[in-house]
Amino acid sequence: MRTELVWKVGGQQGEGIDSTGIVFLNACHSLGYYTFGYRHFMSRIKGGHTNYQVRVATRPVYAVGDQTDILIAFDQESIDYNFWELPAGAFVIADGFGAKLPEERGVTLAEVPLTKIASDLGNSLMKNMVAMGATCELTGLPVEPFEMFIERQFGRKGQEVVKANLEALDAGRKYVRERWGHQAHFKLVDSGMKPDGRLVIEGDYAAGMGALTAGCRFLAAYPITPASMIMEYLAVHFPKVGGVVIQAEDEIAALCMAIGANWAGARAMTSTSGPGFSLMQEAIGLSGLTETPVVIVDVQRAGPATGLPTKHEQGDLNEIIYGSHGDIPRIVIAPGTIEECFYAMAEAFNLADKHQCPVIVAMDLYLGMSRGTANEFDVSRVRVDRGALLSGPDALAKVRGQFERFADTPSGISPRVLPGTPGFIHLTTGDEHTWNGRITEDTKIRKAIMDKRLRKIDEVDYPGLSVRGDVPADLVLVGFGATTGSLWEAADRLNAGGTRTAVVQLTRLWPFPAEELTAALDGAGSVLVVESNATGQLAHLIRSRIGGDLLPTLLKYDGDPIRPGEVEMRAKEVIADVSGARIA
Amino acid sequence: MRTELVWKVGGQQGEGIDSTGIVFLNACHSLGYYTFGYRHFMSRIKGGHTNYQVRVATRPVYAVGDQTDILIAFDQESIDYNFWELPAGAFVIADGFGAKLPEERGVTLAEVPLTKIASDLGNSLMKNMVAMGATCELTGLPVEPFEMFIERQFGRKGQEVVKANLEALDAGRKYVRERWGHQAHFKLVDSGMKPDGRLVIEGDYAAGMGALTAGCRFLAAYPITPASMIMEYLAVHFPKVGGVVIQAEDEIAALCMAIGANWAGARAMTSTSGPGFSLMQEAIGLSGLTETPVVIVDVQRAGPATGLPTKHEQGDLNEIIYGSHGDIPRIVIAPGTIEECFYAMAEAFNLADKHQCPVIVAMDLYLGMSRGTANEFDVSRVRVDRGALLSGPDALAKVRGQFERFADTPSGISPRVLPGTPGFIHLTTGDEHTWNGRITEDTKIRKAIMDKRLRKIDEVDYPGLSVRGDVPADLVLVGFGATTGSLWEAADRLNAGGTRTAVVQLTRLWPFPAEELTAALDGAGSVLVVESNATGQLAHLIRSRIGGDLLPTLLKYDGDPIRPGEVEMRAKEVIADVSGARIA
Amino acid sequence: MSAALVSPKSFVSEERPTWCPGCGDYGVLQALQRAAAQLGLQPHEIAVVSGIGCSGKISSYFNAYGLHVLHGRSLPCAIGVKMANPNLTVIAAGGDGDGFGIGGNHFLNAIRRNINITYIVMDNQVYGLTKGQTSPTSAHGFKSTTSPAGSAENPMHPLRLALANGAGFIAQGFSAERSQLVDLMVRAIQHKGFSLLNTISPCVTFNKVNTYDWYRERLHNLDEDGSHNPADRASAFAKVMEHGDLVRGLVYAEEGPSYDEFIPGYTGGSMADMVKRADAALVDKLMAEYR
Amino acid sequence: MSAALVSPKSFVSEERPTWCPGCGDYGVLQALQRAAAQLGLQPHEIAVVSGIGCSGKISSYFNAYGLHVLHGRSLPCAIGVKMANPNLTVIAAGGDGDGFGIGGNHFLNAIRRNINITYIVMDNQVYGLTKGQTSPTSAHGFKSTTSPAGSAENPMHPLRLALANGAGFIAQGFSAERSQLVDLMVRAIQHKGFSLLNTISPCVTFNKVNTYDWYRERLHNLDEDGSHNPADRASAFAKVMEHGDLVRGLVYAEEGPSYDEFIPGYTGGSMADMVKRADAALVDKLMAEYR
Ligand SMILES: Cc1ncc(C[n+]2csc(CCOP(=O)(O)OP(=O)(O)O)c2C)c(N)n1
Ligand SMILES: Cc1ncc(C[n+]2csc(CCOP(=O)(O)OP(=O)(O)O)c2C)c(N)n1
Ligand code: SF4
Ligand code: SF4
Ligand SMILES: [Mg+2]
Ligand SMILES: [Mg+2]
Repeated sequence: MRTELVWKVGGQQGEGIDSTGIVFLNACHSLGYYTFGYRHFMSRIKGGHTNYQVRVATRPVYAVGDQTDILIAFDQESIDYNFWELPAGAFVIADGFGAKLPEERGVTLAEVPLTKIASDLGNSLMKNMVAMGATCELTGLPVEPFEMFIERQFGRKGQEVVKANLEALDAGRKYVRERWGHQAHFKLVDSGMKPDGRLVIEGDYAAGMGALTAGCRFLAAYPITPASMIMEYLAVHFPKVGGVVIQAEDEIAALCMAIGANWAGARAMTSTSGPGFSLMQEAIGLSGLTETPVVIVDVQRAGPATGLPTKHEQGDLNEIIYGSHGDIPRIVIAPGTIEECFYAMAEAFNLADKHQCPVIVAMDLYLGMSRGTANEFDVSRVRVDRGALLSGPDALAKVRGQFERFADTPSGISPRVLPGTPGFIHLTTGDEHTWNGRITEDTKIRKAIMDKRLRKIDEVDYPGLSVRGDVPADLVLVGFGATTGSLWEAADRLNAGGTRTAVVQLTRLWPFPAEELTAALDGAGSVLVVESNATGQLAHLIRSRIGGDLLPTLLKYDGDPIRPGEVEMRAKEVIADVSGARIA
Repeated sequence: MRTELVWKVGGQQGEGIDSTGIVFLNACHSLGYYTFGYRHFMSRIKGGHTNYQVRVATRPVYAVGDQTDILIAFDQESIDYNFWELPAGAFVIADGFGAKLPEERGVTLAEVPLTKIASDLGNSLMKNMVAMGATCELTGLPVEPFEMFIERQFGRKGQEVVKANLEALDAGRKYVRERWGHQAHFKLVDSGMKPDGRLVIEGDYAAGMGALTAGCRFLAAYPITPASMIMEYLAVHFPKVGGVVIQAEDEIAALCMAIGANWAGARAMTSTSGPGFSLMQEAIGLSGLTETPVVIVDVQRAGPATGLPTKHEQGDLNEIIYGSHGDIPRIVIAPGTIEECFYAMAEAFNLADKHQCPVIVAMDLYLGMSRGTANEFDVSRVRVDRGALLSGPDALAKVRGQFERFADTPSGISPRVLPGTPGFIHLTTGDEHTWNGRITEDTKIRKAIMDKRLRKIDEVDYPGLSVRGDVPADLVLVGFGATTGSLWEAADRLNAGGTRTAVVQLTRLWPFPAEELTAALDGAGSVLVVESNATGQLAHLIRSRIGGDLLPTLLKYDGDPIRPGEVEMRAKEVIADVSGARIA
Repeated sequence: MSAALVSPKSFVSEERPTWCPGCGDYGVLQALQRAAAQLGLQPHEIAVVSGIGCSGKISSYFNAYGLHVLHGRSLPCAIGVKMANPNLTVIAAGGDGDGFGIGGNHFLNAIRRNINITYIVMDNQVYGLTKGQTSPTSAHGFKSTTSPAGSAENPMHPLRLALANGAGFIAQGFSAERSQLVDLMVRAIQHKGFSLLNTISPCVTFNKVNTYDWYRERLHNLDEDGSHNPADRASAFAKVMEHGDLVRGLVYAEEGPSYDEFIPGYTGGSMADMVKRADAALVDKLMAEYR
Repeated sequence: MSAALVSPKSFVSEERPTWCPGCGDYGVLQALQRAAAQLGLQPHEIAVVSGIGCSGKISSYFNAYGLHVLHGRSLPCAIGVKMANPNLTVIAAGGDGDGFGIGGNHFLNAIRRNINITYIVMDNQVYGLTKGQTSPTSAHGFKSTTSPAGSAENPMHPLRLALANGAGFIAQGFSAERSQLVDLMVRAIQHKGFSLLNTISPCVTFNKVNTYDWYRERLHNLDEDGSHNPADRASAFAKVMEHGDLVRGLVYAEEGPSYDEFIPGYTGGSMADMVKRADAALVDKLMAEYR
């Protein structure tokens, strides 16, 4: 009996492959298992291979599986494309007859006429239900959750449809049972848990929910994969709370609208991916210079240019840290799990309000579009702190007559009064300006106010690192974003193999937590920086801030997320002092 | 008798202050002196203080003077604004009567009714000529060049105008001679040279001339200070060679046009400053991914956002190196003198053609708008190398039928055939693509072609550093761009004071010349990085590439260029191990 | 605070304009000050969101909450301001380069969006602040530093574009025709939805062709043209064409529903007041979808 | 090389389209292949410069030199291509989002510039490649993932905008009316100067409102409308308005001088041939100004 299973469904785009994956994932969730689902898709609408991998386990999982145990293949391409990740003992359920395995490797080919069975029952679309039935049979999972799904989904279409689907489910089970019996090695132990207190949700949706919870009421954005889901989420849910989504004409407008809305007192944001983020560079500087809070989510995808629009990467890091001309204060935070997306997003608004500067939430496709188990979000952990925003008669009375919007203060943070308030009229300008906001070219003021602005982020109350495991360690794995899950898992395996391994997740990338990182790496036997880009952007950022040699890296930039096994393998090389990854 | 003089004219914008400065500078040039002129102006059209400082010397000068010997002040503001840089012994020629010096410090106030004298002679505008006459008297400079200027400038307006101006010149001399006699301490030694073989020109114009000389025939740009002069130069001169300037609707369009023109086979470029450069980030990635050459000049000004639009800074460095999402090959070069602008620009096109990637020429306001002496440009030093561009029947015949536009090669550089060529049809796409340019999402090809692209800049035939002085040295000054001139001069003084000082000018900022720099710094007693920005962008770039501690810095970001004396002072602190500059 | 009585002076800021003497922008500023007073607005009730250019400095000189943004971006910023606090009277302002050059697309989309803001363009057919380059409204053949042989491009037609893209209020004023300009401003601000007021505002320093006199001789006053029907879009288009855009007065006006009327749940109140942690019950409901 | 005989097939690339079965873009591609053949062009004489979207993939499927750029940027890239090599027939192509959304300003300015390129927009009133969001030409009230309660914006009017900003050739085709579309393409390419061919190209996957049938019932054929005068801009504007943009055929055509005629010294030859070091004598003359 297993405590973990990796299941995948593959076929042509437009055939409902992801919804099939999600049905399976949801069912496992409802049975109390932990889940993680990753969607592989292409930048086209219909046709072309797509697949959805679901990991199911009795302990939390935060990464794609290294291998797939059961593959439901609706076409030969799905077999060919995914065969490399099928270990000996894996099971391929191929639709119809005539499929071929590329090589003999102890993988079972189970030909099941999924479509035909469905068609015979009245509707070829029910092939997904046949596949579910087959899956239940192989894994020993109960059929109830699937039956409930059928009731919920098709109930309004009439009992006939429900019945047909139930039959399809059953037919799949029967077909497999008769031919391959109970495949005991796929049998999952009972989770022993209820799904209570847990959700299954995508990172983008969690981020959207976090924003809404934190009082954000305005999003302006331009559609782009893999960030559109945030926009789409808020477009549905903002009306419940008086919020507005504007689909801007481009990303420049989107960010400018968000800046305008923040200036007027809203909590406002934009969300985008690389190409749009590049377009936002000038306006990021506007937020920085005018000390207008704004929250920008960059759900990174594989660049450069249009690149691989539906593939994962963490290649915007350089631009996130260093983009925009001139020097501005900025804060960059990076959630690593779906659950963290919710809290990071909520806290981003506090940071923006407190430090009056752009806050960039660095996400990535792997994090934003993956659906997985998260603990229910604890609203009480979300605080709303608007920082030095003066409002209400008492607070205003104190400063009336002597208010300077950009007043010099020890912290660099200047109290803010919102437009519309009687008696506090001031100018906010993207030209350099005086303490009260008037355009100036005075060299002394320029230097002093630049220092003031940069000083604002000397102290940022957001954790720089999250360290898992004890340091000093034999090996420290360093990463950020969705890669974190793979690091944790690799660390577990390495620890199990006797290498004391700790994981340092950089939760705040700017201001860079140099001291904390130096401390965490102090005394480490080896260090490995893991990131999804080609030039070691994180490794170089680290070097620029803590010095020393460039740390060994694992760089992956082929569009696929980094898997735990790859980390483990590279870590072993590093420990053995074999370096080899390309560093530019 | 002096070998050097610093002269400045100040007044209200719109009064012809810069042209007065340029007349003086040109005259000194024609007398065989070396010159350097710096223009201080504000972001408005009429009114507000402006000044033009001219250094005149018998040896080459590449920086503004620390102090001003003679100030021609057309108003009290010019005295007040510039008084701090007047040493004891300096001379202020103030227009009219009633001017005041802010404090007693051995500065002579010479009240000369410049405007009145000019008006009495028929036209108050001739006050500038009166000032020139006064200057001649103080410095012992011959009046001939000014007389020649008058003939040339006003000849076509008739002899009456010429005569009046000559009288104004003479009246200025006389007025000063009668009251202050020959002020021997301003007397310049005869230069002993003719201006032969030398020019006086602004860096922007030199860059424009370099582009034209190298075969560039297309510039698309959007007006912006301090880059507009490049555009304006080529708008005037391109018609002579069949070139075209397009004023684009914005900087995104400008760069895209230049990319399109390069793709079609032209040498094409764009020029901009910070705000426009930020807008170009996405399209820079397009050039990088599609391997389409393009040359981008960023004449940096003080940011962030609109910032100080008419002031100097080197604050775009981070974005120049790290901007655009995803990983691309790029080359960044940085001329440090006006002369270098010409050659760097010309070579930029070779680099772009050879490496088929964006080449960014990092300039700055101080370099682009300063007018100074340069050796005549040597056309024979300009080569045109189009790299792996296949043309002509023989070259094409060799590859016909097996041509792959993005073929994998050891150098990473793939031969290029231009659109319009029969038989070589191919696609160039900003999506990831195969060796022959077809859109792909194949993970193996993606990795391989990304490696190929990045490999293209493993070897770049452009000097990484220019080292002046012997290393190892007691002190190494490190900088780039226009700052170089101040470093050289500070080094001369430090050397004269017994500190063996070398200057490392980074002429190529990317790919970063890590090995050369490490070698140049090896054994140095102290190192000082000098740059015009607030966060030490260069110092951190260096650290990210060569490790070690963050090097001591001199950071200036008040809009004024870094002067030699400031470098000298900070260098002495560093040698004495006093550090203090703010580093974020 | 009880509302103070306002006069045009209430809208004069502490800062003295740095425009060249004679610049058309003075007239626009003064007209706006008079219009604001006429509308009985208090300075704090107004937000002026301006772009970069000589014209963009208007937010420095008009006494109200001012947001001086990036070149070309006044409209999206203004839209953000208005949506976040609809109680503010929001004026976006800038130059012809700012609005129809780099900012052209925002202009088209602000029209489509029909949010209740007023857009005042100070059109001098030249780039002033950058020292006299050709602008999108410069005439074909206009000579400047960037087009020494004359502009090879045809000019942009802002009024026609606004008509084409469905703007509900379109007018053109002339800086030197102050009382008409004030009147147009008042009406533009009163108009519910997006209003465009293109204002001929001569640049006396860099545009030696399109001078006050040049305009005076040519501008056709629509407000006195009995044959002009500002309620008919197609005929307004023909009229503007007929006069080669050289018109002043109301071009077109028709009030339609504005953007926010189609936003479900939009409260019409300030979003600053909505910044609080969402109710646990609501979040619970949101989470239910993912349980 | 002697010119080979061309047929529509000459323009079929090795790559099979990945558009959804039934997508309007197939028809546009085929029409372009036929038009190119009809014009007797060789594949290597054409450059197709396309933006990002389903439509933007046309440069992959049309056998010619292809440049597939960024979202919204086909026009400026195409302008660069054409200016650098005027011997190429340059077709810019993309979607309604690409061209009128993010790229709207380039559209306005390409019109003004009147460079001899043809712009083919595949207008499906939706964002296809990003899975069905509202586009700038989506109707008011159009429901999509980004406007679940219906779009609050009014649609963009590309034909009217082109008329307003002075375009010399404006037409609208329909993917399903192949022979008219071919004819319009031929004329658009032949037109000297900038030509806009907006093409109704239904998205069968994400736009369930504006379907083939929907258009078939509504599109008014201008080519058969005796009362339509494609030489009169103002009346063409009225005509397009009258039919709510739902027209097909030639909207307006009038040849005027094109951009390059105003560029002093422009040779009309390929700039690739001009890449050589400038004559020392010339540079000497340039330097003379600074001696
Ligand atoms: C992105 C960007 N590009 C260019 C500039 C430079 N710039 C400042 S103002 C201006 C044009 C001003 O013209 P217009 O908008 O007509 O205003 P005017 O000065 O004529 O009132 C330009 C090009 C800039 N600030 N930002
Ligand atoms: C700067 C940028 N923003 C957003 C995107 C994402 N994107 C790709 S295609 C597209 C819209 C496609 O719509 P349209 O232009 O109408 O073409 P269609 O797919 O409908 O043919 C968008 C928003 C992008 N690639 N680049
Ligand atoms: S340059 Fe022109 S637009 Fe600018 S302030 Fe002067 S007159 Fe006005
Ligand atoms: S999604 Fe729509 S536009 Fe895209 S290929 Fe499919 S039918 Fe065509
Ligand atoms: Mg203007
Ligand atoms: Mg579309």
